[in-house]
Amino acid sequence: MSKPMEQGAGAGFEPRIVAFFCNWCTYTAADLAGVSRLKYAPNVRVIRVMCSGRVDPQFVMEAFAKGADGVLLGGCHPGDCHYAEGNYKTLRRMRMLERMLKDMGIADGRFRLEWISGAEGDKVKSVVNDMVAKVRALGPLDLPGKFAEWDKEIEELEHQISAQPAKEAVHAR
Amino acid sequence: MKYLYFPGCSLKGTGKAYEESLLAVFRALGVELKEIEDWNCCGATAYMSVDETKSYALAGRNLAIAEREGLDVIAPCSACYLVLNKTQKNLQDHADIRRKVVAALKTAGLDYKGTVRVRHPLDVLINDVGLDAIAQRIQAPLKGHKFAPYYGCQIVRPYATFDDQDDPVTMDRIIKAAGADCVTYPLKTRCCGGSLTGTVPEAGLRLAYILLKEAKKRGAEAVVTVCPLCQFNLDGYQDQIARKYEALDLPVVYFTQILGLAMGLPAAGLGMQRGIVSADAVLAGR
Amino acid sequence: MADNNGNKPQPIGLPRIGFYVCHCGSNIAGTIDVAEVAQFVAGLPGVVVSRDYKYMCSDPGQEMIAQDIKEHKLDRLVVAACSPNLHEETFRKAAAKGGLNSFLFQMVNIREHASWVHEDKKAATAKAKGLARAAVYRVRFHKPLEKQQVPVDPNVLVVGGGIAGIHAALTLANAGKKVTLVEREATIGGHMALFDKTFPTLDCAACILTPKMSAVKSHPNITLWTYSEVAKVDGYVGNYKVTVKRKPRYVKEDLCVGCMECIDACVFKEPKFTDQFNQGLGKRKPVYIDFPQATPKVVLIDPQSCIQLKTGKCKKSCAEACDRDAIDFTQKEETRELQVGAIVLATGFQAFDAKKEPRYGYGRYPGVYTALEIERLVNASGPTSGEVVLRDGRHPKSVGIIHCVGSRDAKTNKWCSRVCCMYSLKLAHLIQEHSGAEVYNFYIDMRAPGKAYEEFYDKLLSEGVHFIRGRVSEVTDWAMTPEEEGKLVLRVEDTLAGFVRRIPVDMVVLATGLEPKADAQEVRRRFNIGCGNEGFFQERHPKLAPVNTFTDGIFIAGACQAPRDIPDTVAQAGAAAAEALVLIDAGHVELEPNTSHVVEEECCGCKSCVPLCPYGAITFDEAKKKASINEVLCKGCGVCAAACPSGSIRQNLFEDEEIFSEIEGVLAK
Amino acid sequence: MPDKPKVAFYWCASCGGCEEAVVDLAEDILKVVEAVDIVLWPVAMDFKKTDVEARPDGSIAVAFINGAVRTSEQEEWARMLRRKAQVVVSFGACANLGGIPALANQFKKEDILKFVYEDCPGVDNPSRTRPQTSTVDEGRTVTLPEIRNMVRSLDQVIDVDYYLPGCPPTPKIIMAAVQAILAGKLPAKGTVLSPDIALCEECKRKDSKPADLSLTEFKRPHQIQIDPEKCLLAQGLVCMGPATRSGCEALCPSGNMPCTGCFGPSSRVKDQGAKFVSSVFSNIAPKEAADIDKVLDGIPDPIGTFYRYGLSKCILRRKIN
Repeated sequence: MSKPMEQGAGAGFEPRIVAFFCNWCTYTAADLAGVSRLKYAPNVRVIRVMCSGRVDPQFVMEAFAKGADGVLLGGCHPGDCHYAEGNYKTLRRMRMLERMLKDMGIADGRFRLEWISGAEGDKVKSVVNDMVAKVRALGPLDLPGKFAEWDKEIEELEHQISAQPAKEAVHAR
Repeated sequence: MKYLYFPGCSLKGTGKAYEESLLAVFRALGVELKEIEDWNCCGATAYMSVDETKSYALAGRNLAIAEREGLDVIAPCSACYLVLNKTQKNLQDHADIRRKVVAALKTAGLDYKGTVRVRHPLDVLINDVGLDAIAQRIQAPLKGHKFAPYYGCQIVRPYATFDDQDDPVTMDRIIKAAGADCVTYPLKTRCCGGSLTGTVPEAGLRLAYILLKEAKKRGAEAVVTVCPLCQFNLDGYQDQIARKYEALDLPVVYFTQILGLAMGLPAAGLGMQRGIVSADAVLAGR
Repeated sequence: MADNNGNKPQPIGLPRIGFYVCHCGSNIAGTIDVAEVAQFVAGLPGVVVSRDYKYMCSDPGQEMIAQDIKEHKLDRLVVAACSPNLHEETFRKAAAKGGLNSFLFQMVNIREHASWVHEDKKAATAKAKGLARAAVYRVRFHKPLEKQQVPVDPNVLVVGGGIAGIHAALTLANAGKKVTLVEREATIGGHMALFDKTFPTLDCAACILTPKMSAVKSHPNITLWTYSEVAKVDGYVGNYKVTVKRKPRYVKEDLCVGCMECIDACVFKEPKFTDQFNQGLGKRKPVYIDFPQATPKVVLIDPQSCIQLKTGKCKKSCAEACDRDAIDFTQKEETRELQVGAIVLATGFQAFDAKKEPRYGYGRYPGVYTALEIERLVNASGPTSGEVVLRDGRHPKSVGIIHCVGSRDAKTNKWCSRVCCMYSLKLAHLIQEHSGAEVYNFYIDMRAPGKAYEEFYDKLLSEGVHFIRGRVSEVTDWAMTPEEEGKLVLRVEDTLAGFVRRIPVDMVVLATGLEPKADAQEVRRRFNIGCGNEGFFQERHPKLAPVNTFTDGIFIAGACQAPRDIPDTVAQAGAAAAEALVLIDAGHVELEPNTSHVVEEECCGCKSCVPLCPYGAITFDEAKKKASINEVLCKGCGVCAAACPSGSIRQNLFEDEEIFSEIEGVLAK
Repeated sequence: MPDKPKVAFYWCASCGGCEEAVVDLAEDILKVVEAVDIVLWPVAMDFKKTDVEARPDGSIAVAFINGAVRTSEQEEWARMLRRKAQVVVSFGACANLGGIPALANQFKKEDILKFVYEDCPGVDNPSRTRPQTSTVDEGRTVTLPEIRNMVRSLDQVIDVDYYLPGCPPTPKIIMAAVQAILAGKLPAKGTVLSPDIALCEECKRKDSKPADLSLTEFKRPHQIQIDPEKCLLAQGLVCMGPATRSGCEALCPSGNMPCTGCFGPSSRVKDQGAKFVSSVFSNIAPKEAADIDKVLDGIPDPIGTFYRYGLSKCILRRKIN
């Protein structure tokens, strides 16, 4: 998508979205979207897991912490999991994670769980486009930038101290 | 069972017989109908093609008033039924229309959340009251009578909420419950001529003629309908049809009248005398 | 300052990574600047070799990898090309050829996930770089792994006894494999057994099918279980355990010889029950056989209509008539278990229910028929012995065939059912031949793409059959003119002539489309395979793996995968059988090593993981008070690794560090 | 005779419990005092900042620092001790993970100050006076430390060599650590000085835990009569034991209360709260979103529950606003 809509964000903000797709349904659907030459926004980077149940809430948080503006998790439809019920386990823990993310100030819409079957290449397209548009409207999250910003207050003191001449130039280690 | 009742203009005018028979039948079945307070035009008529938003607001006002009561609305007239349902659906599906209509309603001190269900009497009779309950109330079955069930275009299209679009059967089931027979009538949902009779009379008359002729040919002694506009059209133009094509003298009655008769309610209370074509054939033997 | 992330595991050793990006002709290189990607990756830590090449999957491409591994002492390999579902194995082999463990490799999907789905070259290139960097970061943590080898059970299960299942079973049996063919109905033959002739050759369906049916019955390598259904499937590729329910037919299959004396002797003198095989056009008795060539040729008793089975009060004249004492009113449903290495699913289709299209009047006008009903009517062994006669006994003088009923229709089924044009031509020919009636075909487009199909259409044109291009809007018995009296009138816009026509006929035939079986969803869940949006079974790849599914060892053939005609079905059944043979004759399967394991000294024994495993692979060792994972049973979903609250379960190829570094890689700036 | 090794104790944002824990060494403390020379211990002994400043860099053998870091003064002390000490031990949950003070990371500094100095019931401050970092009074400038925008663990401010977990660390692990240090038998830098295995390992209730919990409801300790023998998770209580390092000998479960996670996660886990959620909620009973939500409603304060001690070390670090 070459036409960014600046809404609540700096001009030309391109959301960075990390997606975890299960191998059997959603990853396959993304392959199908490719084979069908569907066109969608290039903002999503897919990480392949065998089952959405492999996705640890830590991965979602880590993706945000490393700079993702959104995290998309794709699994098989309920009842269709290649591993019988992996997606129910995903759903349960991600429902709780959603609450925690909200409490931590990560807006609704930055994390999304979608069921996309291997035949739904078009759904990959519509979900990605929709999510990119919504995250674009939310603006950058930029946690690495925020972490650096937060730590400025302690770096000042560090600089002050290191500016003073050391009492003795011996450092045991 | 209690419902709100939206009569619309027809049931207070040309469709008086529909209102009389509907109220009588529902009362006898123990279903309470409460007329919506201070209702206004449903928004049908030409309004829709002039200004959609105003038309939705007009319909929306009725819905907003109804919503305060928290009951399903029964709209017996096909046009009212369609417009109210269409408004309801478009308010639900299109946020921009909803915004405009809600804003308009606000100026009149009203609000609409979108919770009202608009129902057709056929839907209520079949799905809420039930054929079993109806069968228990049948005291004077119309044995040997044969009718052509005619649904018209509006109650099944475009929304087929309670019956099939191409081959509706709910009224057939009620006529059969009344002890009468239905002729096979493939023209169930074809155009009655409707408003064409006012603008292109020859086309309108022809359509009405086809419906009546076919019903008669198939042995029906009356056309039974659900729509005051169809009833008016098929009943009121029979003299012109007679002049142009042939005399048919086929009564056109409401399904509620048929059901009322079978339930043993007095004919006068069902508006049986109101038709232009005499309904004596239907009343034969009672 | 310490990393917020606590103890960060270190990558193994000092990596020497080789990176290769594929042009895939212009498939990738047309959208992604592959040279830029290669240059970018060359600058990443640990990357020793970084190249782009026209076709990485070609022999020279693979050879280049193997050479580089040796020459540059590479210990990690990353290839950015197409989907790993397509070529992961190829490059794993290339790695092995260079002497590198196959799993010290990571594939990057920049074709299906980037070049094919994006138009903006800059953005697509940036995406490719990010994905490549993620793989480079990740591959540092890869460990050498070995595939586990598991022997394959040489026996095969074929589900469905239509022409697809019959052909697959015979092919496998002829190759010396033991096959069990399970069929839900009382006889095999499927839809093909209902047909009179087959297009375009007009050869008799029974004449070509029945020899194959009896071959199934008599084949020493085939066990035929009709009137049976698969209830449960456990296990994995090469080692499936299948539970089959065998319904009681109240006749001992091994004793009955199909003499049918019992049918004659039944207390019902006349057949009075609906004969499903003949599409309800004929009648049968409670004890019956579907058709003379039914296989196995064994009668069965319908418990819904048999007096003995319903009330226990019948004089059982059928049993008396049987000199082999084959009739057994006490039969019960039996459950059998099978061990097989591979499964071929050939469960077929169902015809669209014409009642769902009320405007065509099926069920309302007796003169309206479905195509399958006509197949029986024109069939010499059908209910009218091949005479085309209406339900009211009249002989039709004119017949209208409506194409695309339940096909190519947004309201019902969107797809083209592929066979209706051709079978409508066949039925037009047969009706004309059997009755001399005028036949009208109402079609949207005439589709005849097959060997000798267009020629068959030409033949019909020359036979005087009428073709009207237009979708019929309704079938009605309302006569507008005296000529229409007593007829069924088809109203249609003739799109070639440009006006609306009313065609009065005596008989209407609805060319109903093919759709997935009503229980296709249940069945595919039972076998753990997928369905497309329309409900047909999903193949692994629409072009390159048309009979494979996403579950290894389960193959699909015939119209359960999509509507198709007999020649295509037979070809596909052969292909499915061949794929099953490939699997079996290899003798063993290699399981993906992406299994999970518990690190014993780290496990506190909280059992959180135990209930999560759908395969019972995780057990709690009561002596050690630790969980442990049976790696043969583990299928590698990783749900336990995600859930272990102390991080003591690792999933090979999907270890935490691998995924964390991948996250870092896609997001690094 | 060589000097005894010099040891410093310091406290940052803490409750004093960690100091109590040192005193709880009881008679063992005498052995410690005998073996070392204490050069700083604000809670017990009178040393001035200048005394420590005057010492050469690297001259203190070990500095034990407890408490989270919230003010500029705590930061200054931490940095100074880092310079002066050869080994810094992060002591207790607050220093390691942010601890209870880190729950403040759910709120903005301004909101906290406003509540404390203005809105808190019982505050009588009509002029809305707030402490200032710098005030000139009769020509003299009086300064107060600055409150930072967020609460940090010690290792988010200075380099830390070892961690003693717990709220507070138990005498047993303190003693083991001290002995290891004195004997010079130290593990790899960055090690948490308690067993790297989860708490269930040493919990007496372990055997009573059924494999399949399939919880349909979560309860809080005051809502039920807690069975003293049975696994607390199995009783529907949020017991963080499976996601928490051992070493405390399951003190809380032994006292009939669920583990709240003060020892922090194992070395394999980045985020204790996220990992606990992943384990326990994967296997709750319902399958439909609405039913799942009903079960989740049993945990009204997820952050306070799953990050009771660890919010500074949550991957997200604090509430983003």
